[in-house]
Amino acid sequence: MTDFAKGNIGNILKKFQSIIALLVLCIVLALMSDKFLTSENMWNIMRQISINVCISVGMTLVILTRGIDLSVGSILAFSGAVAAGLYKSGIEIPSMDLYIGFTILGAILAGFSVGGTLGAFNGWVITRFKIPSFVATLAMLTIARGATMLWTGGFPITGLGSNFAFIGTGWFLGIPMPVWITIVVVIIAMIITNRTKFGRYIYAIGGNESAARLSGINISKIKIWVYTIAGLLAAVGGIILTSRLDSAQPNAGLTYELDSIAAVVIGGTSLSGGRGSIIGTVQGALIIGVLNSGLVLLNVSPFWQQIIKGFVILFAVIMDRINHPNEE
Amino acid sequence: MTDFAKGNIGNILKKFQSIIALLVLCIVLALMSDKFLTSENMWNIMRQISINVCISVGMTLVILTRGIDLSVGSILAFSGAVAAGLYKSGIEIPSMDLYIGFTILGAILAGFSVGGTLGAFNGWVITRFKIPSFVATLAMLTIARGATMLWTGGFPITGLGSNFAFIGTGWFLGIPMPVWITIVVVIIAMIITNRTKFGRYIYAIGGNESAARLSGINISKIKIWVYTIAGLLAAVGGIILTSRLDSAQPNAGLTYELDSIAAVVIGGTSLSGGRGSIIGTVQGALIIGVLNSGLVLLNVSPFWQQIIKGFVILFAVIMDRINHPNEE
Amino acid sequence: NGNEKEGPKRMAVVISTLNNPWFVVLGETAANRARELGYEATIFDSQNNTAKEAEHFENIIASGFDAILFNPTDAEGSVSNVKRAKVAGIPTFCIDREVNSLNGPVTQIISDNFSGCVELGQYFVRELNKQGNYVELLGLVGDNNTWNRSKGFHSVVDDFPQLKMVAQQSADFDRSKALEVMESVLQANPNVSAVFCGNDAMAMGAYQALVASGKAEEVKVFGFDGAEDVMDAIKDGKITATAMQSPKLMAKTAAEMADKYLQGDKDIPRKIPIAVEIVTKENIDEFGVYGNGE
Amino acid sequence: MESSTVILQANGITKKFAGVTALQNINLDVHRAKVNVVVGENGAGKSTLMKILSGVYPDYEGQLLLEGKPVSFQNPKEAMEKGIAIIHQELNLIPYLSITANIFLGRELKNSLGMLDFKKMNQQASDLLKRLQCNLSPKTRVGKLRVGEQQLVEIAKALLEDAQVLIMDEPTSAITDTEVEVLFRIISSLKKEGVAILYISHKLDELFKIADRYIGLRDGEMVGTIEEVQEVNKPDLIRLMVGRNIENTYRKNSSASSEEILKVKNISLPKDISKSRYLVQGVNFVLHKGEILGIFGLMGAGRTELLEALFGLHPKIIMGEVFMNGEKVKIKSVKKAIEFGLAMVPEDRKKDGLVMNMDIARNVSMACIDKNSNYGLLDFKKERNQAKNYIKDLRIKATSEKQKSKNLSGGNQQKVVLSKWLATKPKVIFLDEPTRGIDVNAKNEIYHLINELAAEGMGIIVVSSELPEIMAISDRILVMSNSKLTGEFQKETATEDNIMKAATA
Ligand SMILES: Nc1ncnc2c1ncn2[C@@H]1O[C@H](COP(=O)(O)OP(=O)(O)OP(=O)(O)O)[C@@H](O)[C@H]1O
Ligand SMILES: Nc1ncnc2c1ncn2[C@@H]1O[C@H](COP(=O)(O)OP(=O)(O)OP(=O)(O)O)[C@@H](O)[C@H]1O
Ligand SMILES: [Mg+2]
Ligand SMILES: [Mg+2]
Repeated sequence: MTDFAKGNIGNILKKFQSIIALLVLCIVLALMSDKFLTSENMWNIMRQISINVCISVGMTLVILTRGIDLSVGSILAFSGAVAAGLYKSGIEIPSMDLYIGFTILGAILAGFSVGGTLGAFNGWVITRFKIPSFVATLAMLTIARGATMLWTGGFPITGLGSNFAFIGTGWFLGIPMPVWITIVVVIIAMIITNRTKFGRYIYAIGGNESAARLSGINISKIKIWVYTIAGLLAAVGGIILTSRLDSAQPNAGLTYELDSIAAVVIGGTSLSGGRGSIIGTVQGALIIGVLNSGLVLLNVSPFWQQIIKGFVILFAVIMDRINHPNEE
Repeated sequence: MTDFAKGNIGNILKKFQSIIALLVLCIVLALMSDKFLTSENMWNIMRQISINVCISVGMTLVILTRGIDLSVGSILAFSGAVAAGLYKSGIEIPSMDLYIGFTILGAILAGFSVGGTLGAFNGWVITRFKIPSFVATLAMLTIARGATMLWTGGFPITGLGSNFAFIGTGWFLGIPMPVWITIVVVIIAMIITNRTKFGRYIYAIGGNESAARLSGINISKIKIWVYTIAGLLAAVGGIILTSRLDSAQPNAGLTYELDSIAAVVIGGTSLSGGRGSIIGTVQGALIIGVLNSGLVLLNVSPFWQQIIKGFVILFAVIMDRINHPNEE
Repeated sequence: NGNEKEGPKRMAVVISTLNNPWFVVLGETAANRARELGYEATIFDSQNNTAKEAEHFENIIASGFDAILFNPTDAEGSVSNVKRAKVAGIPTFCIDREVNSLNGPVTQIISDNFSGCVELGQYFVRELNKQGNYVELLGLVGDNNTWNRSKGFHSVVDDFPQLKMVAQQSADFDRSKALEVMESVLQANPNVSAVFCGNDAMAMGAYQALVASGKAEEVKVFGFDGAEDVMDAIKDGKITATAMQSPKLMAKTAAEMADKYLQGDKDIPRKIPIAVEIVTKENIDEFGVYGNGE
Repeated sequence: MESSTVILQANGITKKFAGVTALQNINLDVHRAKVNVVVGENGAGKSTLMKILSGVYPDYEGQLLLEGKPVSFQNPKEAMEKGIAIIHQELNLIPYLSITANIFLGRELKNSLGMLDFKKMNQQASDLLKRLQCNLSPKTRVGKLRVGEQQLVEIAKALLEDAQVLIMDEPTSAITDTEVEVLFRIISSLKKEGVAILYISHKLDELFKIADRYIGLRDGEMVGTIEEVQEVNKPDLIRLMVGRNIENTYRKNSSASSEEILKVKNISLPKDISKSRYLVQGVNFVLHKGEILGIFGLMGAGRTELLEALFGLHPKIIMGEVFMNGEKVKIKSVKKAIEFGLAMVPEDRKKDGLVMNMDIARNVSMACIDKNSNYGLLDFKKERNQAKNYIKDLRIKATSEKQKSKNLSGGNQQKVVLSKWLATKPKVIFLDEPTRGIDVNAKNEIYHLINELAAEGMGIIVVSSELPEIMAISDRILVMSNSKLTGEFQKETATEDNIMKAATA
């Protein structure tokens, strides 16, 4: 009886731990700065985390399968640059004086397919040669960055015009576009993870791969799809970023993989796979976003910001541990 | 019989795979550039990899216990900055008009103790709260970097004088000092891993932690030591770097953790713990170093260099996989 | 030394980072000019990392280049590299940034960040006529250029008590970081009248944040570099001013000096300062992107 | 007419692993509506053969015929679709998923929207559990279950789809006798439906209850089948497996002295900080020099926890006093326990016993590494000789002391674990389920060993869920039931039913 009750409290804590952390953080900030709780600031934070959330959703799937994807930042940069480049200057093949122009949609789809392809390549290497995702995606991190530099020649691709800018800066029904995109991504991801075979298999592979294999699950297929989705969502982030900045920066997305992993882990997803949730990741990203903008609002010195962020990550993960004591 | 023979060839391949890769690489480069096989260039490569080797030795121990240490780069920067700062300006406490000056040795020891302490903190957090090393050291990556910025105020600490410079630039018995230091580190590490109880326990923990625990091994103690050593060796790297540049750079060691992990993995150490060797790591570092200087000698564009490096990492790990097919 | 070897002579172009278009221009102009003058040219990316730079120097010395066109990462940290090259008999020609060694490099073609920002600061003060709240966006806090610029700026602006700096944040020389930081800063400080940015990428980011919050009109943005999109923005009166360092001019000069030196003409001034010019809507037409010297 | 009785046929199956030949030209018939029992020593190749029949190993020499038609499965799913289901020797469950999710893994039911149909699946799952007379909620996370309960879930998995061939590789190694009874009832009902059962177990007594025919494997080769099961008795089976008679070395005369070597006073182990529930509660007992003390109990009685607690694995929460040779000792860690002369062969050798990637020699010296080092440096020669000796003494089947532990069969792995602990020269040794999943021959060797050790004056505690075993080898028997001691019997006074009474008290 008491046990049952205790169990309940435990569960509540587990379910809402990151929300609680989030609330605490918000209250503290609201007390320290009257500018924090303005609707405008809230929208800013939302808009700012939208990219991280998109990436982190993909990262969550990868980590649920007990993998990791270090290449998201570079893939983001490359697919953003490709989309921008194609939209601005199309493809020219002087030799056969051929010119292919791209509409916004065409350019965006091209960007997506770049992201998806690189992600699929990650998945293929990892499953085909059974090498650790850490290494495969580490290699891709370098490769995709180099590719971006080649494609852009090291120069930002700018001047994409207002239509393209709408994706990143426009509003629709009183909500910023990036937030809309993110909401859609999150909802789809939640349905996939909780309600479909595919999602179920992701958890199964992360929980016990050999058992999953013995149940006839095609591990490689699932994993390749997961990394493809991760690449795809990195591309989505890349498009949003490019459009927000009205410019594709060659060094866009540097170290985004770390922010993203931080969001996933703070959200209570276990790096040893099989345990975690999309909604948790969203909360994790929110915590980071709120922290970032809060530290700036309070005009904390850039030096201290890093230190504080580090300790917040530690604190969040230790809380998770305390609520899941005997899980790996 | 054939089986036996096959087994043998397999073993030979396994033992020497990275050496073979290394030789192939060297031969190719020697054929493509007459400047490659000069003794001067060889010493350059040695000197250049020395820092990565120091760090990677520590990283190897960590990875053997199934962990990872992302904070080495930041710890390197911080301990280097502390040593440089103390050596140059000592500690002043105006309030009680006290001034403590530091000899070179004193400053260096201070740097070591900083590195060791941060490493120990990593180990403590990881074992005490049972949180993934990835997250704990990710937090430390940010924290130590922030601390470096605070300590240096964002400015390089320079003008340390020729005595200090000797560590990084001097020669002794026809061999550069950094190479001497690295050789010592590597030899000690090899003895520890192959011939001591401590080393055996490291492999045991990586191989099967709960079995190790039931054998009376104090997991936490060993792990804390391992991370302490990793921090210490990062500090060694920091001192060498500072002395080579005659300047402690606030952003020294950025992304060194990735180079180091690459070296370890290319050297055939398994990220899932329990399998690997110091000597392998040295070879891994050599491969990377040779590649770096080779690409320059062949006058490859910086953008292409990244792409090529990425593929080399992939290739090396795939080779390792092919030689250890059924190991995790 | 490699002077007797057959084939064309080779120049190494060592650039502090290629992560920023301004330096890409610097590097590529230098390399191209060298090629026009009949040399082989290779670009090295130090990735803002003095250690990497040291490695490049060692490799350059080992593979026997004939001259180094050098954009240092750090005034102090790079000295040892220059000296090593000199010992190996390879002349170094510094571009854009100084190294603290008079006899190390053959010459230093420099546009001083500090003095550049002093001028910019003076213009800044005039534009704001000596009063108002302003925000400063710093570059990478580990990069000493960040601080040279910041110090130069403050050395002027801090003499005017009515000019209040309400926020000083870092945006890592990065456009998107600047956008996000500026968005948040504007929340805390709705009434600012100017933003001083450590480079043009950040200026563009800050400007976009202002546009998003409808403050683009009343807030003046100041950049540093003279990058393409900022030049256009100044034309359209979106951004108030930037400091033009003429990387192309510096790069060309360096390559030509090196050529001259290798031809045997050794009389070259130790320092060739290239003026940093303030680019505003008024004088914009006198400048090409990244300065003149086409 | 053949095809009518023979449903599955294996012709000339040969399977090699790196180095080892696990199976050599096996010809096997599986009969409809019968329990086809496969017997063989550890490492005989039983599991390997089953894995081939069920599509786990797609690469092998030879041919499989299902109802006369040649088949070859690329993965377990294909076998399942052809109606061949398997319960594996090792548990294969996803700890973080619910019982339902595990049962339906790979065979999920979808609703009209293509989404998972939780309602329907939970319904079917709970029906299955009922059929197994197991009253767990199908929504429970599998990680929360005990070994025994997890094995029930494995069985439920295999029963989900009505297979025509059902392979059971040691399904009863961890479940209680009552659960075994239920399983057998299900098996016989399946038989009536014409299902062919392939059954593997090292518990010979239960084989007599259900076997319809015996198939003998030895060192990867067929050594014949027995069709008439009525007159088969234990020696026959053993001959079939081992190729010779082995006399049961059951405990004849006790070597127990009166000298107390270990004494525990009122040991308790709370389940969590709030001492509301206990895993072990108020346990008192003494162990004499040279005595074999059996601890019997049903699964989940708390025996493992008791041993773990004594062995210093829960130093923070353990309560009570421990005396060794009369003096009070505080066992703060496993290290201390070993120094005091305790040793423990754990229940789960794969998880807690061995570092599978390490060779035998290293595993053996793991707990006594100081003995094998001088001046702080390891002495490999010493280490290898030590291992060689144990391989000889315990008749470990291995190519050499350098063989990796993961390539040994269950029984031989268990012997390596034993060696590891004997190498620490303990005064008292705890054996938790020492013969779980071990063949008669190895069993007897281990019994024999236990006797010798006792004779040498070692104090021995054996935890086992097999009543006959306990009764056969112990001088004295303690019985635990939900975390308390509920009975103590001298060898003479112990009978099956008074022990069972205590165990279910
Ligand atoms: N993955 C593997 N790699 C190498 N050898 C293996 C592998 N799996 C099994 N073997 C070897 O094949 C032989 C048969 O193993 P198997 O598990 O089939 O025996 P078993 O009859 O099931 O034993 P037990 O009764 O202990 O389960 C053993 O000698 C074992 O060492
Ligand atoms: N993973 C677990 N989670 C929660 N409780 C557990 C777990 N494993 C065991 N228990 C509880 O601990 C007690 C002892 O379980 P355990 O299986 O160790 O007993 P046991 O007597 O050793 O049984 P056996 O050794 O035969 O498996 C039981 O009350 C059981 O409910
Ligand atoms: Mg078996
Ligand atoms: Mg037990």
